[in-house]
This record gives sequence, C-alpha cells and structure tokens, in this order.
Amino acid sequence: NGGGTGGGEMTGAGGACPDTLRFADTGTEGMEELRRDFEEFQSVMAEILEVEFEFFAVSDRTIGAAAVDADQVDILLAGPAEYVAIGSRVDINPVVGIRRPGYNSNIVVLPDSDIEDPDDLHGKDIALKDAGSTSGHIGPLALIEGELGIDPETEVNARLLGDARIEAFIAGDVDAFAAGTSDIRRLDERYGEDSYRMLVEGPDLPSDVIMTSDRISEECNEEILERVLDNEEEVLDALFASDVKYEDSSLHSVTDDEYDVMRDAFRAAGYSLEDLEDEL
Amino acid sequence: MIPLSIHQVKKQYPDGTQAVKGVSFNINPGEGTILLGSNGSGKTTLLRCMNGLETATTGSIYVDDIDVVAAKKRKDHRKIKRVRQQVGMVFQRFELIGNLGVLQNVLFGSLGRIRKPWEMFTSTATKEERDRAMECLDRVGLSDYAGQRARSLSGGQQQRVGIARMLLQEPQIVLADEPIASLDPKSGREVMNLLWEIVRERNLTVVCALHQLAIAQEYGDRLIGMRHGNLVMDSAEKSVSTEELNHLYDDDEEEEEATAAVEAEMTS
Amino acid sequence: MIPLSIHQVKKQYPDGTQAVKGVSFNINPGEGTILLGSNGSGKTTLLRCMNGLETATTGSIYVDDIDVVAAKKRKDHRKIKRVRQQVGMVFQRFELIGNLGVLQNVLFGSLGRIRKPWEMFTSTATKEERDRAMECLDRVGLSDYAGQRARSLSGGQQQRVGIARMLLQEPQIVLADEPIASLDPKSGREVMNLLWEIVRERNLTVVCALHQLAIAQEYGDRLIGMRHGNLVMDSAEKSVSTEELNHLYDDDEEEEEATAAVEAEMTS
Amino acid sequence: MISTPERLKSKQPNRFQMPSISWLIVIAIILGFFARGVYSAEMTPGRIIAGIGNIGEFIAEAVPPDLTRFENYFWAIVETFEMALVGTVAGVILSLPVALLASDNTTPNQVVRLVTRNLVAAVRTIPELVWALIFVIAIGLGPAAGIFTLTIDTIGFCGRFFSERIEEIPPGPVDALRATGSSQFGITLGAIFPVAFPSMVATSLYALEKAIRSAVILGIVGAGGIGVELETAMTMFRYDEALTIIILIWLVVLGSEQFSTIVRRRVI
Amino acid sequence: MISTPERLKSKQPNRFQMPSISWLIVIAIILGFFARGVYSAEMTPGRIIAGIGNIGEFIAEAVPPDLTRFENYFWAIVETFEMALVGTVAGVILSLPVALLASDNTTPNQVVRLVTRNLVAAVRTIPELVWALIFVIAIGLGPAAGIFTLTIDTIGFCGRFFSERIEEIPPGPVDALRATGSSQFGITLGAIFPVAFPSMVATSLYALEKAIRSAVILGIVGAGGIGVELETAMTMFRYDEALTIIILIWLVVLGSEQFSTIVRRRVI
Ligand SMILES: Nc1ncnc2c1ncn2[C@@H]1O[C@H](COP(=O)(O)OP(=O)(O)OP(=O)(O)O)[C@@H](O)[C@H]1O
Ligand SMILES: Nc1ncnc2c1ncn2[C@@H]1O[C@H](COP(=O)(O)OP(=O)(O)OP(=O)(O)O)[C@@H](O)[C@H]1O
Ligand SMILES: [Mg+2]
Ligand SMILES: [Mg+2]
Repeated sequence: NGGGTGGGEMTGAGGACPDTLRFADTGTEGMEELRRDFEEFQSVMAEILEVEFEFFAVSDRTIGAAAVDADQVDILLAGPAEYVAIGSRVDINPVVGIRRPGYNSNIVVLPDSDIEDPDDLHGKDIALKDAGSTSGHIGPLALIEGELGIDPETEVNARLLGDARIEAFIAGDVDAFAAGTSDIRRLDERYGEDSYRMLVEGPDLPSDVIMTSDRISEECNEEILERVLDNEEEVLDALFASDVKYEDSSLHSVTDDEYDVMRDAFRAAGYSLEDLEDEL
Repeated sequence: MIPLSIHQVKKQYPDGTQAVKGVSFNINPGEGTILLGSNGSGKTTLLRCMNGLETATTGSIYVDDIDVVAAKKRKDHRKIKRVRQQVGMVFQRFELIGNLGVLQNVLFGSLGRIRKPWEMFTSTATKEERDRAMECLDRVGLSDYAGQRARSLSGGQQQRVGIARMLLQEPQIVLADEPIASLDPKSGREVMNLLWEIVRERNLTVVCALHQLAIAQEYGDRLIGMRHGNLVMDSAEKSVSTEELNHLYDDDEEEEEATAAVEAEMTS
Repeated sequence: MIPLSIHQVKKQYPDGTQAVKGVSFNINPGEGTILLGSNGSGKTTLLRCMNGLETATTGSIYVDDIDVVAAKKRKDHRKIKRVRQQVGMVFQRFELIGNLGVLQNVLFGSLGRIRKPWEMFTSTATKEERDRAMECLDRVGLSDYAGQRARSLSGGQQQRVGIARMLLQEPQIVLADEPIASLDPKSGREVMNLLWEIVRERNLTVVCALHQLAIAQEYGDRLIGMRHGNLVMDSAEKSVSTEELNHLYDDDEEEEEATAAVEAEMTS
Repeated sequence: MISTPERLKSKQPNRFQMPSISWLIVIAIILGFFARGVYSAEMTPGRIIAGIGNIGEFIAEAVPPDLTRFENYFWAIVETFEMALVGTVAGVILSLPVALLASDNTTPNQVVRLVTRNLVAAVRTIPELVWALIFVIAIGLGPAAGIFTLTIDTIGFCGRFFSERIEEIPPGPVDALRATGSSQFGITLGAIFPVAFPSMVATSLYALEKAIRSAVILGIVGAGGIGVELETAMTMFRYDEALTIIILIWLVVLGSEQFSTIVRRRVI
Repeated sequence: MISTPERLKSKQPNRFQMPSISWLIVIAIILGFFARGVYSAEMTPGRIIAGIGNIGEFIAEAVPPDLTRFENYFWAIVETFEMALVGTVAGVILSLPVALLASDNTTPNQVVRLVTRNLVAAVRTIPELVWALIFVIAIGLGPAAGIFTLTIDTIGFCGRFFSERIEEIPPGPVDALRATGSSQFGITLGAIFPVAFPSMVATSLYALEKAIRSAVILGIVGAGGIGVELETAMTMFRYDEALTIIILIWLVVLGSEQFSTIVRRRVI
C-alpha cells in the first residue's frame, strides 16, 4: 500500500473496487467509543465487500482529510460537519448515509436559571464543545443565529470548553450549554433529567456519512452502496457495537445537497468554507 | 581546648577497599600533629572519619565527649553538627563553589555559627561577618581577589581560599589535608606559620596531613605515620629520626606487616 | 627532538586579568626545564598557552615549525591537533574522567594516535594498546588499581594516573603542571626520575612547573622563574643561587617592577 | 622499571564483564518490545520515499502565513504568556522543596524520598485534562483553574528534573559546607542551589515554554489564550493562519531560550 | 598580621551591584506580565476553600477503579509501550549529534550552533498534530506515522536537554583529552558522553515516559494505544475506568524511573 493508485488490482466487490480499501473513521464526534470495538465493523465490511479492509480509527478530522488528500485513504466515515469541512478541501463523494434519530443540538440551562426565554440569552455565556464539532459547535451556532436570530459573534459569549463543558455547566460557571444528543444523554446518565432545563430544541442534523475518495470509481461507489444496503442489519449491528450512538440508526443512499444546511451553519458560525475552496 | 581521641578506627569503603585498618591515638589540645604516609595510606580517609564525613566501619572517635562514629551510626544529626562546628577542615582538593565569589566562599565558613540564614550571602551578611571574612582572606594574602569568582583563581589561590574559609569558622580543632600542597614555598610557610600561630594562641588541636618531610619535622609537635591503613609511627611513643621518616615510604610488604603487628600490640 | 620557542607571549583573561605579561624563551631538546613562581604568577596559564588550551593574546609559540598562537587564532584545527599529539600534559588538578575506570583513563592518552575510534575503550582497545597502558600504570606504581573507578582513588593516586596517561601518549614535549604536588616524597622522586629518564632516553623537551625548590635544583637542567606574569629569572642567562631562588617568592612590588623592566630589556 | 607482562596481565581488567542473569533478562524483554514495535510500523524505505513528495503541497498551503488576524493572535499570546508565567513560577517555587525531598543526597530519609518521587510521578501521570477538571470543579472556569493546572504540570516536570540534577552534584563542595557544621538549609542554599542553578534555570524556562505551547488547557478551562486559536485554525484547515500562530509561539520560545542562555552564561 | 580595616574595606566587594538599565527594563516587563497574570486569575481564598468540597464527589466517582476492561487496557499499554520505545530510541539517537552541534563547547562553529538550536526550537514549536499530519501525508495512517511523530517529539525535547547538559560539563576533563591531540570525535566519546551519561539516561527515560503519556497522538494517526482509551474513558465520564488506566500508566512511569535510578547509580 502507500501513496499511489488507491489500492492495487481491481478484484474487490466483484471486480468494481480495488482489492484493498483503506478505511478511516475520523471520530465523528470526538472519540465516542473504544476504537478496539470497530473490529467487528471491519470484518463485516471486509466480508460484504470482498476486499481487504484496512481500518484506521483516527481521532482527528484534519488528519483524516489529509490522508484522503494524500491518497493514503480511500473511504471515510465522518459526521456531517466533517463531511462538509473535508469536502471543502478534498474531492470526495458521499456514498452511504447513516441517519441517527434524534441527532440534534439543543440549548439547555440549569433548572433554577433566570433564563426563561431564548431572548434572555443576550449577553450570556454559552458553553460549546470544540471547534468544528457538529452537534456541539457548528450546529448550535447555526441554531442561535438561524432560529433565535442572535448574532453568535457579538450578542452572546460563546466559549469552546471541550471536555470541561459539562462540569462547567453543572457548576454554574456558564449560563447556558449547547448540548448535542450525546451530551444530553450524558447529562441524564450522570446528573439525572432534573439537572437541566431544555431551553431550545434544535432540528435534526444531517446523517453521518460514508464517503469515498475521488479516486474510487463510480461503479465501486455503487457497488458499495448496494452491498451495504443489502446487509443493512449486519452493518448497523457492527456500527452499534462500535458506538452506542448508532442505536436505532438506519442506512440510506445519500447526496451532497443533504448537507447544504450544514454549509449554511458553517457560514452562520462565521467560518466561510468558500474561502477555502477558492484557495484550493 | 578540646581533646581528640581515636580508638581502633577501621574504614572499609563499599567497594571493599580497606582504607584504614585499626588506628588509635589521642591528641591533646595545643599539640600540632602532623600525619604522614604514602599515597593511599589512608590519611584523607582518617581525617574524613574524624568529622563524620565518612562513617568509620568500627571503632570510636571522641571529639570532646561525643563519639562521632556512634553519632553517625545513630544518625544523631544534632550531635554531628555540634562536632562539626568545632572542627574546621581544609580539603586536599579545595572544594570551593566555583561559580560563586571568593568572599562568598569564605563566608560559608561561618555557616555553622550564624543563626539567621540570610546572613550567609555576601550581600546580606552582617557588616562584622563581612569584615571578619575580609580579614581571613587578608591573612592568606588574597584580599585583592575578594570580588572574583572562585573558579578563576590559580590552584594555589584556591587552596588559600579554602584555608580562609576554615579560619572564619574559628574551630577548636583543625583538620588540614595537605593544606600547602599547591602553595609556593613562601606561601606554604606562611600558611603553616598561621596555622601554628592559632594553635598556640587559642590552644587548638591540629591534625595536618603533609608530604613535605622538612616542614613536618620543623613544625610538628608530634608526627604520626601511616602505611597501608595502619599506624606505623608515632613520635609520642618513640622519637623519630630523619632516617626513620624516610623509611616510612619504603614499599616493603613483609616489613610493613611486621610493623603493623607490633603496632597493633602496642595500642591494644 | 622538537624545540620549543616562546616569543613575547601575553595572556589576558576575558575578565581583564593579565596572567602573562610578555614572556620569551627557547628550550632545546633534552633540556629538562623547571618553571618556578609564586601562586598566581602565571605558570599554568603559560603552559596552557603552549598547547593551545588557551589562546595567547599576543606573541608566538613555536612547537617544531608550527606557531600555536597563530594556528589557534586562525582556528587551524589540523595544525593544533598535530602540535597536541606531540605535546603531553600533566594537569595540576589531574582532570580524570571520574566515573570511568583507571585503565580507561590511561588509554585516553593514546587518543591522538589511534586512527580507529573504537580502539579507545578498555574493552575494545587492541591488545598492544592495553598492554602498553598497563605498563604505563605500572611505571607509576598503580597496576593494582587498573580496574577501579578513577574517582575512588586517593589524591596522589589520581595524580599518578594523570601521569600514566601522559606516558601512554609518548609525546615529544612534556608539559607538567606541578606533577608531584600531591605525591608523597618517595613517589614524587620516582616520578621526577621517570620524567627525566624519558627526557634523557628519548631526548625530549620537558617544562615542569614546581614549587619544591630542592627538587627543582636537583633535577632542573634549567630553571625559569616567573613573577606576576613576567619572566624574572632564567638560569640559562645567568646561573641561579639558592638565595636568588628563595628571593623569587618575596613580594616586593617595586623591586619586581624593576626586575621586570630589566628582563624586558634583556629579552627584547 | 622493565615491564613484566605476565605479572601485569593478571592485574589487567577483563575486556568484558558478563552482565548478570537478571540484567540479561531485562535486556531481552526490552529488545522484544522494541522488535515488535518496529514490526508493527511496517516501515519500508519505498513507502517513505514515495511519501515525501506529498508533503510539498501541504507546505504550499501554509505558506505564506496569513497575517490578517495577527493582532488577535498577538494579544492571545500575551495573555497566554502571562498565565503561563504565573503558573510556571508557582510550580518552580513549589518544585524546589519537592526536589530536595526526592533526591538521594538531600532527602531526610529514604522513605520520604520514595514517597515524594512516587507522588511526583503520579502528578505527572494524571492527565492535564483531569487536573483541569478538578480545578474547574473546585474553583470554576477561568484563568485561575488554568494557572493551577499549569502549576501542577510544572511540579511534575521540574520536581523530577531538579531532583535528578541535584543527585548529580559532585559531593566535594557539599562536604565542604557540611564540614562547617552547617544546617541542611545552609548546605542547600550554599552548595546545592548554586551548583544546580544553571540547570534549574534551563529547566524552568523549558517549563514556561511547555506551558505556553500546551496552552490548549487554558481553552478548556475557559481562559482563552493562543492554544484555542491554534486548535481552531487547525480543525478548520486554515493552515496559513496556523503558521502565523506557530511562528509567534516560536518567537516566544526563542526568546525564552535566549534568556536562558544569557542567564546561564553569567553563572556557569 | 594585624588587620587594617581601612585598607581592607576598599577591597571589599560591594554588597549590591546595580543591574544594568537593560536588565532593569527586562525585569520590569516580566514583572508586569506576572502581575497581570495574577490579576487575571482573580484568586480569592474564599473561592478556593468553597471549591475543595466539590472535589470529593469527583474523586468518589473514580474510586474504586473499574477493572472489568483491565485486559484490554493491559494490551493497549503494551502496544503503546512498544511504539513509544521505538520512537524514543530513534529520537534519542538522532538527538545526540543534534545536541553536539547545538552546544557551545562542542559545536564546530557558532553559526551551526545557532541554526541547530533554532531548528530544534522550531521542531518543538510545531504542534504534534502538524507533525502527525505531515507523516500521514507522507506515509499514510498507522503506527509508522505515530512513531515518527514521537521521534520528532523526542528530538525537540532531548536535543535541547542533552545540549544544555553538555554545556554544563566542567571543562577540565575535556581539556585533558583535547591536550592529547584527540579528534573531536574522541573527545566526545571519551569526555563528553561519559560525563553527561547519567543525565542523558534520565532525560531519555523521561522522553519515553512522555511518549507513553502523550500517546494520544497514536490515536490521532489511527494506531490505537492507551491514549485513545484514556481519552475515551474521560469523555464518557467513566472516571473509574480512567483511574484504572492512569494507575497502569503510573506503574510504567515508576518502572522507568526505577530503571533510571538503577542505571544512574551504576555510573554517577
Ligand atoms: N580562567 C581565568 N579567568 C580569570 N583569571 C584567571 C583564570 N585563570 C587564572 N586566572 C588568574 O591568572 C593569574 C595566573 O594564574 P595561573 O593559574 O596561571 O597561576 P599559577 O602560576 O599556575 O599559580 P599556582 O601556582 O597557584 O598554580 C592568577 O592571578 C589567576 O587568578
Ligand atoms: N570513595 C572511595 N571508594 C573506594 N576506595 C577509596 C575511596 N576513597 C579512597 N579510596 C581508597 O582508599 C585508600 C586510602 O585513600 P586515602 O584518600 O585515604 O589516601 P591518602 O592517604 O589520603 O592518599 P594521598 O596522599 O594520595 O591523598 C586508597 O587506596 C584509595 O584508593
Ligand atoms: Mg589524601
Ligand atoms: Mg597553576
């Protein structure tokens, strides 16, 4: 393997794909579950696609994009914000969407907070996750600007707190917390459902996506989509084994326009991806 | 005014070297004692045992009424400190703090005496202490070098800074390990005069390891000779002729063993 | 077989100390020369200038046909190395690598000679080199200590390891800085005998700084005296009496200035 | 003085000493790990050569640096520097006593030493993130939590390196002060710190640099700073902005190195 | 020998030396930053005391450690150790020549020194993430990229610390080997490395420890390892699992410290 063709002879998936597919999971939402548990996913994919399925669990989207760019990786699993971000610099094609029911961003406050109405958020501290996270950064900022009509850059104090966000919220160090689905789940598990009050519930976010590098042929993409959908149950079980967040998910064929809302969100959050595309 | 009494001291280094093999003697106040012996005969080791820098393996060393060996073994730091405050030492290899100033190095001599820790530094020592240190430096002829860094002095000059440091300590007992080895003949005599002057003046006890036989004979009130870790000569027991002195350095194994045996009998 | 010629050498240290103030002399092969002078008179500095460990501020020092001072200033490492290979040095403070073995320290003497770098270590040196090193150790009486760590030797023993190291180098010129200061009288004489023996045997040039006047007079083919960085006495120019020798250490400023002036005239 | 090789040969240390069984086992295990590590990397020269071409493109993207947000970055780095300075200074001060307790030659006893060492190791092992969380929980978001985290970090680092340096201090000067009957405090201030000082300065300034570089932690505790900016630039693929930030940090790092060099020059 | 205070007083160094204007300015600026940093922290004792109670809860969650996934963790740490070992060993080996080029007393010339130092500083400044990126671009995802990143990391760290230690080596032994006409290589192997060795061992083992602790980078490039496990446990608030991992890492750290101590004992 290494830099070069994209994987050797075309013997995979009934002759449509290279005999080796190099797959990376970019840690769709930080690192959600133990990487080791992706082994099942790896073997399922290898089996249904009839390829050598080389697998890397990568915990950083920058690295994932660079690896595709440098022809070190053929196929990638990422979240919606990452798909858009990576797509802005590298030529990739979306293949399979993984819809996660209830995957959205919310804004919550402490139960006894005097913030009663979204308008009260003016001038308040809001805890976010880390830069580029779908449900913990881009999603909420879009929510604040789009739904609430508040300028996230000037009218609220958005703080990227990374791993300290939940502790900081519970300790009352911030006024509100932009919590993704999994953050809500964590709040429930750790502090109980009474520990927060839902202020704004955001719309569902686009699907996670399995995408391929531009070097993978159209036929191969089609073959992958077909075979994965045919074995939906198996693939979903394997994904669920890797991460509970894939509970109750479903698979579907995905197109690029599904992510236009994400692009708007980036723009709303103050990151114009066109700049990047222009530069490239 | 403090007597020094050494009884059956042995010292074995961790690597097994028997550096001192059972040495006993008493030294009375005011008695300028000179320790002779060939290289490696155990002089430095014996001196270091006397103020507890090394722990003698067996035996006892009484300074005043404290047994240094026992105190070391019991880790009785208070007692050891008390002994050391009364015992000044000049080191064979000077052991200055090279990157500090000369006056600062001399001032360290009073470390055992001062009670207020900040008084240890050149810039914060009391006026009296600084003046005293300057006087000590002057006594060894180095007052011109007070502000220089110790490392930049010549070998002999460093040796003399070490002596000044000991002088500032104003000890009751002086252990000097080849204090004049690196000194020129005139300075060497001046330092010996100085040492013996304070011995007489304050009735101190001095043990001085030396290799210069002429100086030893001229100054020594008492000469003690070591060979291979044994005490083989003591002018307090039997006066020593120049010939015998020269004999001390002959490397004659059998004879030495014999002498050691006799000596062991004598002191036991 | 190599002559040594020093012309108007001055050395000022970065801190402004004028350690050598313009010294000139020539030494012929086979001439055992002894350098005298009080502490701080510049002996060590002058010796260190001769093999380029210090760069003389002005003047020239010819070893064979290479000017060390010029080579140092031009950073001509090849020439300096060539000089150093022919010049062996014994240091006042021994300068052993304390945590290495004694034999290893001696073996370092051949560093300038060996061409294959791995031959520098005790365990990988050639058999001949090891045997030679053992012989050198034996010549200074330390063959029993070959396997010990240098740090654990007594002062005088370390001094002798330094001498053995120089012996292994088999130099054409020997610079010895107080090589017998820490040695007992018998070893001191043995070392002096050894040095003079190789001087005669191989017709070497030796410059040896010393403080022992008796030894200086006994061994020195030529005596050179320094005071305050000036050459004030040279037995090649005018024979030296014992009285004059003792006079060398008198600290009489005016007189010294006068002598220096005369001296300057003489050598210029 | 003619060598008798047979006699010497028996004294010559062996070329190789067979390491003990336990050492052999340890070495074998480590080699095993190493081999498996190399194997896992699947490094082939071809792979490496093929890859190098790819890098150019990446670099082209970062150059020239984007200076539009320079002012923001500049103030962010000033802010970071301030917090890092406070955290590091506090950490260095706390590390001094910790290092003294943890060092072989200054600890009051071996139990204290062991406990301190293991605690320092534990402090290092607990990830920064955990410390940050602890401080956020305890005192809330903000610079204070960040500063405390950096302080703890510094203790883990400096505590170990100070201690290791202290253990390397040559025993001579320490003995010299000990011999004056000084308290441990006096010895520490007089002979331990001055000797270890250059190294401690370097270590401390490295700790400061480390704090600035790892200032992401300040972002996590809501104190802002340059770390967040860099991370954001990287995740958003703004390599040219990232380069600007890296250059800024590099300047700070160089400044701290320069400062280190100047301070050390004055004291080494 | 009666002191004349007036004469001495003029030679006594001043208590304080006024630092130069530029130093005063530098100090003032640094103090300013420090003050602003302290001010920004808004630390009040009340805040700190109030917070301490909160921590108990957090700790209670982590204790007792959850051992259910112990086996996974154990293999993850073995894997991490292997990769860290390879990366660190390579880094240490490369750091040796780098450090020699970067050190005042071993560099061939000042330009080389400056360039090397600044390069090493740059290597450190460029974040791990960027290095990982570069290696992923060049050779693809997987352990190799992680190992290279760790190697680079080690060079940034060891390059600096080795160099700083080399600059602290006392010049004596180095001069002694230089005087034999040895090549720079011989001097390095004979007098630089043996003296710096204990410190280098400690630094290298710290680098290994650092590599294991910061092994998150291995996760970033898809090589797995313990770093990912720890981060996952933390993000998932599984503090009891995190504690298990931390304890495992701690054991490795202690092991490496123990190893360091043993090796150093044998050579210091
Ligand atoms: N590195 C240095 N920096 C500054 N001054 C120095 C340095 N080395 C020596 N000196 C000074 O230069 C003068 C000559 O020193 P040198 O070591 O040459 O004397 P010496 O004749 O060898 O004395 P000794 O007999 O005591 O060894 C002394 O005054 C000394 O203080
Ligand atoms: N730290 C040590 N470890 C092991 N052996 C040592 C140590 N110090 C000294 N020795 C050995 O002990 C013996 C006596 O050494 P000591 O230093 O007491 O001799 P000395 O009489 O002072 O000699 P010198 O006149 O050369 O200074 C020597 O054989 C020496 O090698
Ligand atoms: Mg001795
Ligand atoms: Mg000298």
